[in-house]
Amino acid sequence: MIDPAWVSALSALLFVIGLGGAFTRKNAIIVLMCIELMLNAANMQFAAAAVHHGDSTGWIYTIFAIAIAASEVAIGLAIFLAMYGKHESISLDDVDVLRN
Amino acid sequence: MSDLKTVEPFGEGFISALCPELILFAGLILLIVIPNLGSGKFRIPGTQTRVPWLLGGNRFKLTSDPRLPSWIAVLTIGTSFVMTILSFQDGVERTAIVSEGGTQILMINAFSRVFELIFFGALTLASFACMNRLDVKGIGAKLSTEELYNNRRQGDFYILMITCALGMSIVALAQDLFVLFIGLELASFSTYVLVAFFKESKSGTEAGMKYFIVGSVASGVGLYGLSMLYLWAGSLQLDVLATTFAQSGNEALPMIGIGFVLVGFGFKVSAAPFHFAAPDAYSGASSPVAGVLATASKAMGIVGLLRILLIVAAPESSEDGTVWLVCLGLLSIITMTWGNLAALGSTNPKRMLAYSSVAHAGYMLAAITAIGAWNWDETLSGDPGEAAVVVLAALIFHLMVLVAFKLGAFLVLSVLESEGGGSKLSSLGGLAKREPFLAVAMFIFMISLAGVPPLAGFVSKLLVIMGIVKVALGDMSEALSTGSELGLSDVHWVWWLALAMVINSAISVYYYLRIVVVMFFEEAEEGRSGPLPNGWQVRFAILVCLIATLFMGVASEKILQICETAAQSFNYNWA
Amino acid sequence: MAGSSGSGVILDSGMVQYAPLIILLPMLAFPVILFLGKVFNKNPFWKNTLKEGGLIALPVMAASLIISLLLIKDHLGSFAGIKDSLNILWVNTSVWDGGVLEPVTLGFGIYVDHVTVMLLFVASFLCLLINIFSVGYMNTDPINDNKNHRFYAEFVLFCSAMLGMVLADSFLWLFIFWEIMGLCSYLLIGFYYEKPSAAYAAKKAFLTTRIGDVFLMIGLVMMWDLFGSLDYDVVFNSDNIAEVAAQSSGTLQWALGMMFIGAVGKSAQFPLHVWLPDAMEGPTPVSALIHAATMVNAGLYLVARMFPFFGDASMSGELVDLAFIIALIGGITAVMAAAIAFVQNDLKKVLAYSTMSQLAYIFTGLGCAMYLANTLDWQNDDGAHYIVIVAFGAALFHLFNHAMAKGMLFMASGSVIHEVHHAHHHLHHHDDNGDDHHEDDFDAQSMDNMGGLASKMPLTATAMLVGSASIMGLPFIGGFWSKEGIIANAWRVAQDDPRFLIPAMCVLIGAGMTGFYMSRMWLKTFAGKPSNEVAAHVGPTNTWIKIPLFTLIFVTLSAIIFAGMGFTHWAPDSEYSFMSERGLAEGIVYEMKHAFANSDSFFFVITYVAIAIGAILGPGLAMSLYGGNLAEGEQTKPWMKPVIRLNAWVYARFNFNNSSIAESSLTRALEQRLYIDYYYDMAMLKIVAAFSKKSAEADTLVIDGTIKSIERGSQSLSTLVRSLTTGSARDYILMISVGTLAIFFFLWGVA
Amino acid sequence: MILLGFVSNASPRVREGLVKPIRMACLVFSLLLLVLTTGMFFQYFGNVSWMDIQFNDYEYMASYSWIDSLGINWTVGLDALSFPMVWLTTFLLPVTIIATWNEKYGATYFPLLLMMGGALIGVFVSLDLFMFYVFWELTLIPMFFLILKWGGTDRKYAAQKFFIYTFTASVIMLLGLITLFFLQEPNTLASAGTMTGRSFSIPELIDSARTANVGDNWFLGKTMQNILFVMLMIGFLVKLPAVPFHTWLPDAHVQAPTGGSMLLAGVMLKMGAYGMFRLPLSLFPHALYHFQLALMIIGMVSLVWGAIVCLGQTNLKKMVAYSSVSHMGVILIGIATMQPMGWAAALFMMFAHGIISPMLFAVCGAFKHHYHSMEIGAMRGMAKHSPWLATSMMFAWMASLGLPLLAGFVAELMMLIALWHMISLDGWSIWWMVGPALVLALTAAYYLWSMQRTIFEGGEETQPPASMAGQIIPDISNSEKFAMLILAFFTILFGVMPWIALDMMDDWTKQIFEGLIVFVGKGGA
Repeated sequence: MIDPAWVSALSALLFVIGLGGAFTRKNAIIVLMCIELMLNAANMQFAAAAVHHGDSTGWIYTIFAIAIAASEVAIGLAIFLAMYGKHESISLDDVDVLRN
Repeated sequence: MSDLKTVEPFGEGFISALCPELILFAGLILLIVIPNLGSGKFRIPGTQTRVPWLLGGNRFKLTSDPRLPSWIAVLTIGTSFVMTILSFQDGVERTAIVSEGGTQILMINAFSRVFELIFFGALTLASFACMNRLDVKGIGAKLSTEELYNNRRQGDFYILMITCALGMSIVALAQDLFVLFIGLELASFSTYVLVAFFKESKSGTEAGMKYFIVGSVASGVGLYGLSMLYLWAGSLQLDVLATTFAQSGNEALPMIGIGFVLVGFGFKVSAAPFHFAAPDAYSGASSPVAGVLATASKAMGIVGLLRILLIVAAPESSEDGTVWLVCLGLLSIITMTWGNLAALGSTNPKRMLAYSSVAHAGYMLAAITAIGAWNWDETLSGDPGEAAVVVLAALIFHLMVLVAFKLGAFLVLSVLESEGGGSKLSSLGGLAKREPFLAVAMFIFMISLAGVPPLAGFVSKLLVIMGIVKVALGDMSEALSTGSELGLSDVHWVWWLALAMVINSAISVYYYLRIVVVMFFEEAEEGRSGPLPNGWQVRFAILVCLIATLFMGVASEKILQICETAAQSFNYNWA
Repeated sequence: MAGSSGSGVILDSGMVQYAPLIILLPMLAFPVILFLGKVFNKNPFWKNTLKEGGLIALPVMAASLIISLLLIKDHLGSFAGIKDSLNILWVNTSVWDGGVLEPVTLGFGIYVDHVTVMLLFVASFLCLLINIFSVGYMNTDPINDNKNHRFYAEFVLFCSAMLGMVLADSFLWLFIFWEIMGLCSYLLIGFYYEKPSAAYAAKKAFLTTRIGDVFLMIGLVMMWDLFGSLDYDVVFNSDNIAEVAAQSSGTLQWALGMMFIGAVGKSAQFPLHVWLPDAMEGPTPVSALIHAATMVNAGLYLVARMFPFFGDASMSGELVDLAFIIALIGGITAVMAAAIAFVQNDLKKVLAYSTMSQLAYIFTGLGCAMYLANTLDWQNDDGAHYIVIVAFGAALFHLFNHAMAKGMLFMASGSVIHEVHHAHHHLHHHDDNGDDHHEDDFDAQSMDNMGGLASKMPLTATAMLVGSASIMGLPFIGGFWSKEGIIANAWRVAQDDPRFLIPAMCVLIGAGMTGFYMSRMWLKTFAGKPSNEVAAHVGPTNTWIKIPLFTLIFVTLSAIIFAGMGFTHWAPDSEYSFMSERGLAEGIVYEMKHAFANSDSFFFVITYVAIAIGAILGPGLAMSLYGGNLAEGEQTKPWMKPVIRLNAWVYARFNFNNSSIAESSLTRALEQRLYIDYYYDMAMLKIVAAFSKKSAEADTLVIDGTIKSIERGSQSLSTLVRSLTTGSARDYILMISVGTLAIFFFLWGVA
Repeated sequence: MILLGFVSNASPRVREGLVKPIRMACLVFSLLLLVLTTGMFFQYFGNVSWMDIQFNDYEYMASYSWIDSLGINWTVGLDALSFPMVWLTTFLLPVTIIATWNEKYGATYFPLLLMMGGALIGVFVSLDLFMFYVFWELTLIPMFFLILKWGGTDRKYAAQKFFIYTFTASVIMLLGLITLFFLQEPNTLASAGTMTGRSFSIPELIDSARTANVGDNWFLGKTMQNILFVMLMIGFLVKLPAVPFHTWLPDAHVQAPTGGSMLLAGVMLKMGAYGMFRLPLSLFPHALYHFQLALMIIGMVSLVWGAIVCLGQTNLKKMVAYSSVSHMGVILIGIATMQPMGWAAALFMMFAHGIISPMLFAVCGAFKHHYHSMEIGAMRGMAKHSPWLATSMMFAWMASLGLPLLAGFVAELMMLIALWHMISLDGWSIWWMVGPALVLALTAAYYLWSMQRTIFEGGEETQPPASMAGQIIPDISNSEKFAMLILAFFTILFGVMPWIALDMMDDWTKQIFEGLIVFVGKGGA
C-alpha cells in the first residue's frame, strides 16, 4: 500500500496547481476546474488521513466534500450560464462592470 | 461547568432541542409544496383516470399569490426567531446532539442561540422587506410588477433564504469543524445564488460570479486547511482538536492548517485581503441580500473564527501568548484601515456600505485579537476569563446591533433601488423631502454606524474598545494602586488596536456624514422628485431596525446581559 | 453667592458717605439721557426745552459739583484725608504663595486726600461749566440736531468716569475709570462719525492710549504682586513700602515705570502724543473738557499718586532714574509740542499742542519733585521738606491753572469757531435750508480765515487773552505762579544731578516758545484786519457760552489768590492747611517776594530769565510777525487796547520776512508733525497690518492647509486603495492567494 | 429638575407649518428652564449654598443605574463649576430664540436649538463619564444640522469639518476615558459594574484620585497620569479650540446661522474648558504640573495667534471667530498659571465670554441679515441708518476687548495678576508677559479697525453694498433689540458685580486647589 504521506504530497501538489491555476486562467470554466482540483486535493488528504489514522470519519468527510464539490459545480455552471447570457463572455477579465 | 444534556438524533428531546431548526426545515418543505398546489391531476398510468393530487396545473388563487412564498418564509424564519428567544426564557439548556459513538455534533447553548438570533433576525427582516422589493424595475428586463409576482422565482428566492438560515444555524451549532464547514457551504451556496438572483442584469450575474468564484477558492483553501488539521489530529471534533493543539500545536502542520481555515472564514467576514469580492457582490446584489451578507453572513464567519481561534488554537493552551496574535492584529488593522479608506471616496452607497462593513470586520478582528492576548504577561496574572468575556460579549453585542443599523441602511437603499436608484450617491438626494421617515432612519443608521452616542453603534463600539483596553491593561490597576510606576510600554500592544479603532471611526464619520448631507441638503435627481414606491413591509422592517438601533443604544442593559451569558457559555473554562 | 459686603464704612466726614453719588449721579444719567433721547428724538419739548438732554445733564453735574464742594469743604483744613471710606469687595479669590493659599480681595472704595480734592474740584467745576457751554454750543448748530442726546449721554458718562477716577481708592479702580474715560473720549472724538477723519482720529486716540494702558495694566499687575493689593491704603503704607524696598526696589521702579507709560499715553506725551491733535475732530466742548482740562490730567494724577513711593524714606535714592525719565519725557514733549504749535494754522490744533506742551511742563515739574522727594531726607529735615512740598505743589498748581486756562481757551476758541461758522453759513447759504455743511472747503477752524475779531467778540477775546497769558506765564497771571515754580525746581534739581539739565533747558526754552505760539494764536485771531469777508461778519456769541467764559476769566485771574492762600503747600497732601498760617495778604506778599525777589541769587536769575524769554521775547517775536491794528473803525474793550496797540507798534516796526524760515525743511517737518505720525502709520500699515495679513494667510494655508491636505491625502489614498479592486475576479483570487501565502509563511516561520 | 437634559430632548420635533406655536412653546419652555435655574441660584429649591460646596461634592445630586454591568449610572449633580455653565445655557436659550425670532423653517429650528441646549446641559450636569461622553457627542448632531440647514454658502463643508474634527478629537478622548476606566482598581468603587468591576462615576473617581495622590504617590503613577492627561486634553483642546486645532471654528462660525453661532460660541466652546476642569485638573495634578509649560505655550500661542489673525481678517464673522480663539487662550493661560486665581479667572472667562460672544455673533448675524455681506468695509456709516445695530456692535466689541466694568475685564485682569504672580513666584521669564500685553493692544486694534469701517465713516452718502443699491436699510428688529439689550444688561451686571458668579467660582477653585495640591503637600512635582 502506498504510504499516505505520498498521497498527502500529491494532494499538496494538486492544491498548489489548483490555486495557481485559479488566478492565472481567464476562462471561468477552467477556474472552476481549478477549484475542483483544490477540493480534490482536500479530498485526497482526507482519504490519506483516514488511512493514516484508521479513522472512518475521514471517508465520510470525503464523500461529503465530493457532494459539496458537485453542488458547487452545479451552481457555478448555472451562474456562468446566466453571466454568459448577459455578458457574452466567460472570461473573468472581460467581466468587470463592477469595480473600484 | 454546568450540566450537559446529551440527545441522540431523533432521540428523546431532539425535537424540543432543535425546535427552531426543525421549524426551518418544515418551512422549507412547505415553501416547496404550497406554491405548487393547484388543480393538477395525476393520470394513473394506462388509464384516463385523473386523480387530483393538487400539485401543478392551474394554481389556486391563494397559492398563486406571489406574496405567499414570502409570507411563508417570513413566518418560518420569524417563528424560529421567536422560538430562539423563548429558549432564553429560563436560561438556555445546554444540550449536545451526539452521534451514536458519543461524539458531539451540535451543541445548543446560549452562544449558539444568540448567534441564531442574529441570523434569524436578519433573515426575517430581509425576507419581510423583500416581500415588495422583488418587483424591481429597470434592472435589465422590463418586467412589470405582475409578471414578476407571477414569476416562479419568488419561491426560489425564499427557499434560498431558508436554506441560508438553516446553513447558518448549523454553523452556530456545530461542534465538529466539518459539520461547521458543511453548514457554511450550505449558507454560502444559498448566498451565491441570492447574489446572482437577478440574472436579468449584468451586474447581478457578474456579482454572483465573482462572489461565487472567489468564495469557492476561499472555501477550497479552507477545506484543504481542514484536511490538514484532520491529517494532524485524526479528528475534526473541536474538543479533540483543542486537546491535541495544547500538546503539539506549535508544529507546522496544524499552524498552516489553521492559517488556511482562517482564509476560508476570512472571506466570509470579508477581512482584507480576502474582501475584494465583497464590494462587488454587495453592489450587484439586491440591497436586502447585501444586508444579509453584511450582517448574518459576517456573523457566521465570526462564529467560525471564534471556534477555530478561541477553542482550537486557544490562547490558554499556548505558553506565551498566542501565535496567531500578531497575524490577526495586523490583519485587523489592515482591514479596518483599508475598508475605511476605500469607503471614503466611494460614490456608490452600496459599495460604501460594503467597505464600511469591511471596516467593521476589522474592528471585530481586533476584538478577537484582544481575547487572544489576555495572558500576555505572567507577572500580571489577572483573571483572563473575565477580560475574555467582556470582549466576547462586546463582539456579540456588536454583531447583534449591526443587524439593526447595517441591515436597516441597506433596506433604506432597497426602497430606492425599487425605483432604479440606490447605486449612486446622488440618487439619495432630496430624500428628506421625499420621505422624511426614510431620511431620518437613514440618518440614525449612519451616525450609529459612525458610532455617535447614544445609539446602538456607539455602545457596541464602545464595548469593543473597552474590551480591548481592558485586556491591554491586564491588571495594571492593581500594580498601580500599590504605587508602581507604569508607562505606555507596560501596556500591551493591543491597546494600539483600540487607538487604530477610534481613529478609524473618526475617518468613517466622513463618508457616513456625506450620505446625510446628500439626503438632507441636496436636491433630488431629475425625475426622482416624486413619492417613493409603496410597500409597507419594507418600511415596517426599517422601523423595526430603527427602534432596535435606538433601544439597544439607550437601554442596552438587558441585551448586554444576554451577550454576557452567551460569552460565558462559549467556553466554560471562562465562566 | 452674593458675597458682597457693604460693611466697613468708616465715616470720617459727614459728606464722604455721599461721595459715591458724585460718580453715580452722572453714571445713571447716562442711560437716562440716551434712552430718552432715543425715544423722544425730534420731539419739540425734548429738543427746545430740555436741549436734547443738556438740561438733564446740567442739574446732574451741578449736583455732583455741590457734593464735591461740600466734600472739599470738609477737607480744606489741614490733612483730613479719608482712606477707604467704603469698601465693596469686588473680586474675592486667593493665590498660591508657594506654601499657603492667601486670600485676595479687590474692592472698591472712596479715597480722599488733598490731591483728590484738588482734582475733584477741577473736574466737577469744569464739567459743569463745559456743560453750560455745550448747551450754547452744541444745541445751536443744526448739524448736531437730533444727535445731541448722544453727546450729553457720553458727556455725563465721561464726567462720571473722571470723577470716579479721582475718587477711587486703588490703582485698580483708577485704571477702570481711566479706561471708561478712554471709551468716552473715543466716542466723543468720533461724534461726527460720518467724517472719515473723525473715525480715524477716534481710533487713533483709543489705540494710542490703549498702548499706554497695556503698560499701565502690567505695571498694576507688577505692583499687585509686590504689595498683594492695589489699595492706596496698603501700597502707600510706609511699612509695606519698606518691605518691598528691602526685597525688590528695582521691580517697584519697573512697575512705576510701566504705569508711567500709561500716563504718557493718556496725557499725550512723547512718544504717545500723536492722538491728541487729531482728537480735535471732536466737538469743541469735548476738546475743552476731555482733551484739555480733565482727561489728559489723568496721567498727571497717576504720576502724582506715585509720590508716596518716591517720598518714602526706604526708597530713598532708588527711584532717581524714573524721576529723571519723567522729567525728560516732559522736557522733550514741551519743546517738541511747542515747536509744532508754531506752524499750526488750525486754532484748535494750536491749543492741542499747547496742551501737550503744558502737560509736559507738569510732568517735568512732577519728575523734579519726585527727584527731590527721593533724594532729600525731607521727612526729617524741615528745609528739605519745604522744598519737596513746594516743588510738588508747583506742579499740581500748574495742573490746576492749566486746566482752568485751557478749558477757557478751548471754550473761547469754540465760540470763535462757532461764530465764524455761523457767519460763513449766513453769508454763503442763506438761500438753502442749511443742512449741507460739508459742501465747500471753508475751514471755520483755520486762523487764516479769522483776524480782527477782538472787536466783534470782546468777551471771547478777553477770555482768550487771559487764558493765553496764563499759559504763557505772564507775570501775575494764572500760570505764572506755577510755571515759575516748575522752572525753578527743574534748575534746582539740575544743580544736583547734571542729567536734569536737559529737561531744565527744555522748560526754559519752552517758556519762550509758549510765549511765541500763544501770542501768535491770539494775534492772528483777534488782532489785525479780518482776513476775509467771513471774519468781517462774525457776531457776538450767546449767553450759554458767555457764562463759563466769564467765570473762568475770574478763576484764572485769581490764581494769585490761590497762590497766596498756600495752594502749593496744601495740594501735595501735606499737613499744611489750605489757608496758610500767614493769612491771605501776607501769603500773597510772600509769594510775590518769593517769585520776584528770591533771596537765592541763582533762582533770582532764573526767574527773570524765564520772564524775559516767556513774556517778552516770545510774544515780541509773534507781534512782529502777526496781527496789527484792527480794521478801520473797529473798537474793542479798553483792556485789550494796549495789547492791540503794542502789537501794531511792534508789527509796524519790527516786521521782517520770515519766508526763508517758513519754507525751510524744519518748518515742513514741523508741519508734518515731525513725521512721527507718518512713521507710526507706516509701521501700522507696513508691519502690523502686513504681518497680520500674512498670518491670516498662513492660518488658512498652513494650519488649515495641513488639515485639508490630510483630507486630500486620504481621498487620493482612497482612490489608490479602490483602484486595487480592479473588477477582475482573477485579481481577487490572486489577492486571496497572496494573503494565503503570507499567512502560510508567517505561520511556517512561527512554527 | 435634574432630568433637564431629558426633558428638553423630548421637546417637540419637526412639525411642518406649525412655526408659531412651536416657536412660542420653545420660548416658554426655555424660559421655564431659565426660571428654574435662576431659582436654584436664589436657593428656592432646597437649601443650597453655592458657596459652601465642598470639593467633589454636588448639589441636587441624583443617581439611577443605567447599564449596571458596565458600571454606568445616570448620575447628575451641580457644583460651583457646572452651575454657572448650566445657568448660562438656560439663559442663552431664550435669548437665542428671541434674537433669531424670524429664522426660517422655525418648526425645526427652534426645537433644534432646544435639543442643543438639552445636550449642553447634559454635558454640564453629568457626573458619569459615559453620560458625559454621550452628551458631549450629542451636542454635535443639532449643531451639525443647524449649520447644514441654516448655514451660509459653504455650509456643507463647514458642517462636516466641524463634525469630523471635533469627533476625531473626542474619540481619542474616549479612548483615554476608557483607559482611565480600566486603570481603576477593580471592585473598589461603590458603583462598579458587575461585568467590568469598574465605575464610570466621576465623583468616585475623583475621590479615589484624591486619596491616592498623597506624598510621592500619584494616582495611577506619574507616567500614566501624563498619558491620560494628553489623551483627554486632545479632546478638550480641539473643542476649546486652541491653536493649532482651531481651524474648524472659523469655518463653522462663518457658515453657521446666528443662533447656532451664539450657542456654539457661548456654550459649546466652554465644554472644552469645563471638561478640563472636571477631569484632568481634578484627577491628574502631577500631569498638570508636568504639562504646565505646554499648556502655557498653547495658551499663549492661541491668544497671540488668534489676535494677529483677527487683524488680518476682512470677514466680520471670521474675525469674531478668531477673537474667540484668542479668548480661549486666556482660559488656557489661566489654567496654566496653577493659581486658584488663574483658575477662577478661567472660569469667569468662560462665563463672561459666554455672555459676550453670543452678543458678538448676534451682531454679526444682524449685520449679515441687513447687508447680505460680512465684509468689513462693505458697509459704512452704519450709525446713521441703523443706530441700534451700531450701538449693539460697539457695545459688544467693547465688551470683548475687555473694557472695565464689562464682564470680560474681570477675567482678563485676574488672569494677568495670576500670570504675573506665577512668573515671579516660580521664577519664569518675564517675557511671558509680552504675549498678553501684545494681545491687549492687538485686540483693541482689530476691533477698532473694524468699527471704523462699519459704524463710522460713510459721510453724506452712506454706502450700502452694491447689491443693495436703492434699498432702504432698516434697523434691527424689535426681537433682536430685545435680545441685545438683555445680553448687554448682563454683560454690565457681571462686569460691575462680578461677585454674583465669581464668588462661587473662587470658592470652588480654592476647594479644588486645596483638594489637589495643598493636600499633596507640595507646590510642584
